[in-house]
Amino acid sequence: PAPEPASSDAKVLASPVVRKRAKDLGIDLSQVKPHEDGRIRHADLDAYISYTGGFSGAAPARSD
Amino acid sequence: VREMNMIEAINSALDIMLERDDNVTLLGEDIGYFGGVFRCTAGLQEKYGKTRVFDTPISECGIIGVAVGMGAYGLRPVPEIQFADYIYPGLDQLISEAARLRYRSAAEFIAPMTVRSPFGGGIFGGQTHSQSPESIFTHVSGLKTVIPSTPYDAKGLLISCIEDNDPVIFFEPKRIYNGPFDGYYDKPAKSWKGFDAAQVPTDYYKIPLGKARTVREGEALTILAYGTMVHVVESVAREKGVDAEVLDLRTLVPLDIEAIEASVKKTGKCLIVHEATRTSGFGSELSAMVQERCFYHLEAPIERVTGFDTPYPHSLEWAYFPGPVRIGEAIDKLLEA
Amino acid sequence: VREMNMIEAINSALDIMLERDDNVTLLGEDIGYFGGVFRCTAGLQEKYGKTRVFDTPISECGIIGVAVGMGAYGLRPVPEIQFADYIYPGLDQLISEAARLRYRSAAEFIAPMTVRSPFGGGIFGGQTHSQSPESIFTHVSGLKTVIPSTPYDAKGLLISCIEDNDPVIFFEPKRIYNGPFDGYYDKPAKSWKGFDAAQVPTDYYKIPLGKARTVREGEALTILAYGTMVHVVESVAREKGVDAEVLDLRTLVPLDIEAIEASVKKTGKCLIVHEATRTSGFGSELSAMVQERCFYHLEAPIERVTGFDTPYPHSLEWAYFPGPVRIGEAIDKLLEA
Amino acid sequence: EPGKQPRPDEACEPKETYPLCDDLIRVLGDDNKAHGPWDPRLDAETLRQMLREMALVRAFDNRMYRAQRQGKTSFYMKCTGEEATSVCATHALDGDDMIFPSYRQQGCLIARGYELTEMINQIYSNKADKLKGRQLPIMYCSKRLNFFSISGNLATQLPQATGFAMASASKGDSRIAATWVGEGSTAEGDFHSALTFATVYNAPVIFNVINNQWAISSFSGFAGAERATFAARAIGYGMAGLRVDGNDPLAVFAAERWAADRARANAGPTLIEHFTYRAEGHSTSDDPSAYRSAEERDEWPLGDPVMRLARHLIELGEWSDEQQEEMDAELDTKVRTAMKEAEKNGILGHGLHHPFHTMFEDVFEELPWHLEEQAEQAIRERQIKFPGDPAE
Amino acid sequence: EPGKQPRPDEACEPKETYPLCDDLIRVLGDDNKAHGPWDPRLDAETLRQMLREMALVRAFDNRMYRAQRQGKTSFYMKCTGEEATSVCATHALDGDDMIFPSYRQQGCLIARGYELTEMINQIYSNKADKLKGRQLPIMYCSKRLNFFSISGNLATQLPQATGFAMASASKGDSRIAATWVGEGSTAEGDFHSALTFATVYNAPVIFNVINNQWAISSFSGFAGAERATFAARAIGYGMAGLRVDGNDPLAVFAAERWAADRARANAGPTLIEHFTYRAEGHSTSDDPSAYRSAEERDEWPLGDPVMRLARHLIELGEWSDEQQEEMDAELDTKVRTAMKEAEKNGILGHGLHHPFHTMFEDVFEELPWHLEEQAEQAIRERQIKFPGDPAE
Ligand SMILES: Cc1ncc(C[n+]2csc(CCOP(=O)(O)OP(=O)(O)O)c2C)c(N)n1
Ligand SMILES: Cc1ncc(C[n+]2csc(CCOP(=O)(O)OP(=O)(O)O)c2C)c(N)n1
Ligand SMILES: [Mg+2]
Ligand SMILES: [Mg+2]
Ligand SMILES: [Mg+2]
Repeated sequence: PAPEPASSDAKVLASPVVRKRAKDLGIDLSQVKPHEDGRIRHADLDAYISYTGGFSGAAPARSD
Repeated sequence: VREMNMIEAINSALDIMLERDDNVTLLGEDIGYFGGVFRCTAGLQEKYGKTRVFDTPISECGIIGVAVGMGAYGLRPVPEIQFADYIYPGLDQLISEAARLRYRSAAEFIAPMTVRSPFGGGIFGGQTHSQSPESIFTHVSGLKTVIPSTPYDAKGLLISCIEDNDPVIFFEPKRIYNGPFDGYYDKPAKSWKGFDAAQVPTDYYKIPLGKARTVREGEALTILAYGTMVHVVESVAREKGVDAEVLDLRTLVPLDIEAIEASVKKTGKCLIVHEATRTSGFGSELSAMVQERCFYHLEAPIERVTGFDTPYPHSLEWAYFPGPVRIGEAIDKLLEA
Repeated sequence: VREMNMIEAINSALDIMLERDDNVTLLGEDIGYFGGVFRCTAGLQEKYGKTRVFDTPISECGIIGVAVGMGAYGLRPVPEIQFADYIYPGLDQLISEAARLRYRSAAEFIAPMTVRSPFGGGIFGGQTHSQSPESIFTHVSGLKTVIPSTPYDAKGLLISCIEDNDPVIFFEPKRIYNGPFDGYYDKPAKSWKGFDAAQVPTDYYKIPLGKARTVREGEALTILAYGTMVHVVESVAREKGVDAEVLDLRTLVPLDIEAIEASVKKTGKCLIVHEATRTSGFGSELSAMVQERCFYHLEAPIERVTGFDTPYPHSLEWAYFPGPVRIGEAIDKLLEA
Repeated sequence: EPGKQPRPDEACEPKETYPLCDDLIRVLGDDNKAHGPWDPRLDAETLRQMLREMALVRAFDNRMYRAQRQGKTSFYMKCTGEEATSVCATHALDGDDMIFPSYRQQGCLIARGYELTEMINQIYSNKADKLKGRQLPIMYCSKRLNFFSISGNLATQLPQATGFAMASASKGDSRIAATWVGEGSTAEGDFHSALTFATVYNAPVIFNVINNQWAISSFSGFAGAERATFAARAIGYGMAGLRVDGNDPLAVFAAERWAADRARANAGPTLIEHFTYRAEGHSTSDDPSAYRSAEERDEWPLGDPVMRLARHLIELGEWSDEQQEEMDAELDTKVRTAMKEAEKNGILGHGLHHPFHTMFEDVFEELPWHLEEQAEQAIRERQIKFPGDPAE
Repeated sequence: EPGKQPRPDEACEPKETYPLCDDLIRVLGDDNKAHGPWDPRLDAETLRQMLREMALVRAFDNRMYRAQRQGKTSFYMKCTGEEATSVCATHALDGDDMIFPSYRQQGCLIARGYELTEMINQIYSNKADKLKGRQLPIMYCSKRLNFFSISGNLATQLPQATGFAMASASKGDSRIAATWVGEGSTAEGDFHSALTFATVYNAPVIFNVINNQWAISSFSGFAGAERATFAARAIGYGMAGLRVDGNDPLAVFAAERWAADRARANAGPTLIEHFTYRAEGHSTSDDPSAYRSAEERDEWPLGDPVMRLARHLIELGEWSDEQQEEMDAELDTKVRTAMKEAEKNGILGHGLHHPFHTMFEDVFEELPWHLEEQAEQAIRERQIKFPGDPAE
């Protein structure tokens, strides 16, 4: 079943690989704005990274 | 309400069903005059007579086979297999016949039997008195698999099984017949005395099949268990002071997927515990389902804590048993992830 | 090298092993004079005589039981169970005896038998000629489970099984005895003619147990399959033009976890396909293991495509069979995730 | 020799039957007359009825065999030469006695008046098949006619019949159970369990062992026939045993009736070996020329039971060759009519099957969530594969 | 009556043995003398040897029973009263004949000279237990002594013995197989499979059915004893059958030797019912007073086999009460010495078990990766639980 949209206090939805990447990058996923279905994808992480001007060089953008 | 251990609770369920329904019939090795090697049927032959409660030849194939025929007549047989380890000679009758009968006859004939059998280790029973073969049965379409963890549940679930019109295998965790077990084999054994779950109504009541029980609520992780392991898991969680949500599955098929899904989505972490051999144990199905349904909520790999992929060794049974150390390690791993 | 279908390849493996090792002995219902209902043992009794290749009474318990005793004497028996659906009466001898003998005797006695049995559906065999019970066997410690998908593999794996000193269950996917099957039951059946995997050396060779075969390499997702489903999966992947890596597991226990782990870590996505009933099918173990070992590489939920949790229905068998549509859907889902 | 076998009382000690386990109960002689104490003294009407049913089974088998060859179904099994062992045995039972058949007892159903169209619907697995296409052809089931669901797994019906009989006895009911099993299948452990339980509880059950001398390609010796008869198995359990010429309709009737009376009188179970011959291949998947000589069939040991009964009736002046011919033609028409009727409901693999959702029903009494999910999947797949076709 | 049973030739037709299936072969009379054609005419030395071994079994059982009560192990099973059925039967076999025992055949091992310390190590599951603590106490195994691994699953040894015998015959070897099974366990399907295979292939195997009249709490009637003897099961298969007084050491020896000679001469399998009595409870987990009267044991049907043989030797002038007493004392000391020896290697649950890694060995010939992983887990757990203790 498709993941339902996250409500405000809901847990972060993300695939393990996204979680891993965020962790490696030291990013707190709850700060990342999810995709409209509530799930955080690589693209959302990329957006967050470029927004924060962080580690975009170290972590090349990926597509899902 | 009366304080009962699990044996008494099972006896009470059987007694009530024999009383309420003339078609309920008990059969098995040593269950009649003697009342069963674990005394679950004590006194019932005396009360209901030899056609309702009877000893059988030592043939598990015969026991389950005649139960199919009795069901075809209209009885509601409750065969006992003395130990789960000895169910294999009866598997063809259970799998190819009892479980398939409704389907292949388009419901003209049914096999409304409840096969009771003590299972699990921790009693120095050696490899042929300790097995936990439940996952084999969960793979058989047409069979239900039920496992209680307390006297209260044992009675209510067993009554539901007997009234159910499908064949059910009801595995009784023999390690906790006489008292709950926290996994410390080196501490004195506890009896059911004083436990809430040993307060059992003397009358008829049912616990629906397919509904899990929330043993304790928590936020940090979800632990799925059944039978003896419910108690071990609970005590480890208590001891470690972990905010674990513990679900006692009670029925493996059909599974209470809703309860599982809700809990794992809440906690984001899941530990599955069973005593059976790891490979293709029921934990693998649970893990697969949780992963399929809660994937994006998972914050750490689902962990399985199980018995090892060896026969249950007599003298090293506590090395085999998935006890507090093994469970504790897995909890730590999940919390640290 | 000669072009062989899977029946001929199996026959060749048996022939070679009968020739090389006087202790190799074949037994089973109708396997002797007649050569087996699928002809896998055709001509072998004539060649090796009635003590090496013989017909048995219709008793699967007896067949496996005497094979245990023959093993204790020093023979290397290769019992055939006519259909996997009929193995249940022999399960006690297989599970409680053959699989446990080495362990319980501390290796004084062994059961070096290879139980051959055709399994799987898609031949309008109805519910008792179509089952895929492999996951039951994978749960039994002490048993190996092997399933070939081509004539070449069938011969090489079967020789390894016969030489192996542990009991092995060798399931032969009967749907592909005569030719590979792409899942389109409504297209004309193919024979093995012209397929590389049907080029079988006439001499002795072995394929090691516990090693998977990479059917095709790919980057987009990993598909795990065995037996008939390898071909269906391969053809769906080809048809859809998907860059899938397909692994043919060949041995379920012991599993080639390295190959699986490497592939899933590479692709980040995993689909598991088998024909057996879903709940507690071997797919659940695969899913659990992949999840445990590749968790942080997973980009999407591991998908299982399986048979349904019903008996195999005679007239609706193609609705039951996990064919191209079901597999295609799952692939799409994984790619879109 | 026909007529020479003693007939002990139905309530006798099992021991008195033991000589009969090594003998062969026969009634019809070469003179086409009935002989001896086992002559059931049936009236001509009953005899003609049995003859008709046996002939109907024969006609049905022939047509259905051809239907399979024509691709109308996947599988068929004839009982040619063994018709008496089911038809005449069923006549000796009461209508509400429960039958636990093996797969070669179409004669039991026909003797109980089952509709041919119902049988053919099942064989075609079509949309009118009351088993919803789930079972292999010929794996019938009729609760109404007290005919238990046929299993593909050999010999499992024996303990089941025993259990039914035990249940009936425990309820003080007069219904008995009768079960059929091939001689090859007696090697299964279920046979032993059944006989053990039946003796221990003195269950009112009849075990019919159909010794047609072949189990697929294996001669009956592989089930132990070279050392003892199958009837003799009874001796080991202290059970009554009879061995009967299975191609002698009167002897079959008489033996079965003896056992039924015995069971109903609470005098215990009986094992009956019906010595007969499988005149055809094992099934449509089998070619017997690979393992037995053509002459064997031609000699047709024991003679054709249909013809033996016909000749007996003729000898009695109650039948004629012309009537026989007429009947055969009539029965063949009857079968063909039923086939046409059934074909309206479809043949195997031609679309007229049960809706997909039925595949998920009756696994359990109620559909659990996981089967509901799977049913949706199956229906969706169908719509993907056949977008136009209304799946259900 | 002792001495009155005819003794057919070992190579006779099975039929000639059938009267013996309903009789009871006895040699020792109330006069303590040997009578009739079944008298094996053993020399005094052999008789004393058998006496000694039976007494040793008795002494061993008594001590081990107490050891269990003292918490030195989890479980024990005595064979009191049944000593002759294992000891004397084993004497009738060749040393390289293969024994497929059930769990009450400690007498076979003792008759083959198995070291008591080895037995006790197994019972204590200690670090010297050659089965590495894996098996329940008394589930011995000795390939050296041609004693197959004991299974907890009843009756499985019967087809296995048949298979061994078939293999031996197919190799032209003179070794035969002998197997033991309780009368209650004969109800399992394996019994039937074994007898069927044995007749079909004429396997050189002896089936010893130990009818000690009880199966845990169930009287032998629940295995069918009220309708036929267990020896009579042989008749159903056309196999030779003998029924012997299992408490008569000479009769047991004679019957077993007859069957062994028969098997070795390729004249086929034999089923021997040893009629005896389980004088004690089923096991240390059992209290027989819950299901049978105390008097029954006191009457000890058939008499104590040890005393019967002792009295016979005394009658022959080859033994005396004093010698008997001396021997008993000596054997008890022997057992106690062995116990002390074994206790050095540990008792159950007191640390002196096998290293944890052994738990993962012998599941397969080679340790696969998943068991290696699990072994590491087990050893790590041990170190966590007992940080000081060297795990291995
Ligand atoms: C448990 C089991 N084992 C094997 C088979 C395969 N099989 C089907 S029919 C048959 C032969 C049975 O022979 P017999 O019992 O003599 O019956 P007949 O066909 O002669 O009527 C066999 C081996 C099966 N259906 N079930
Ligand atoms: C297949 C199987 N079913 C049940 C049991 C449980 N069980 C152990 S011993 C026993 C009684 C056996 O009685 P019998 O065969 O007469 O042997 P005895 O104990 O008298 O020597 C039973 C039922 C078992 N071990 N295996
Ligand atoms: Mg091998
Ligand atoms: Mg036959
Ligand atoms: Mg006994």
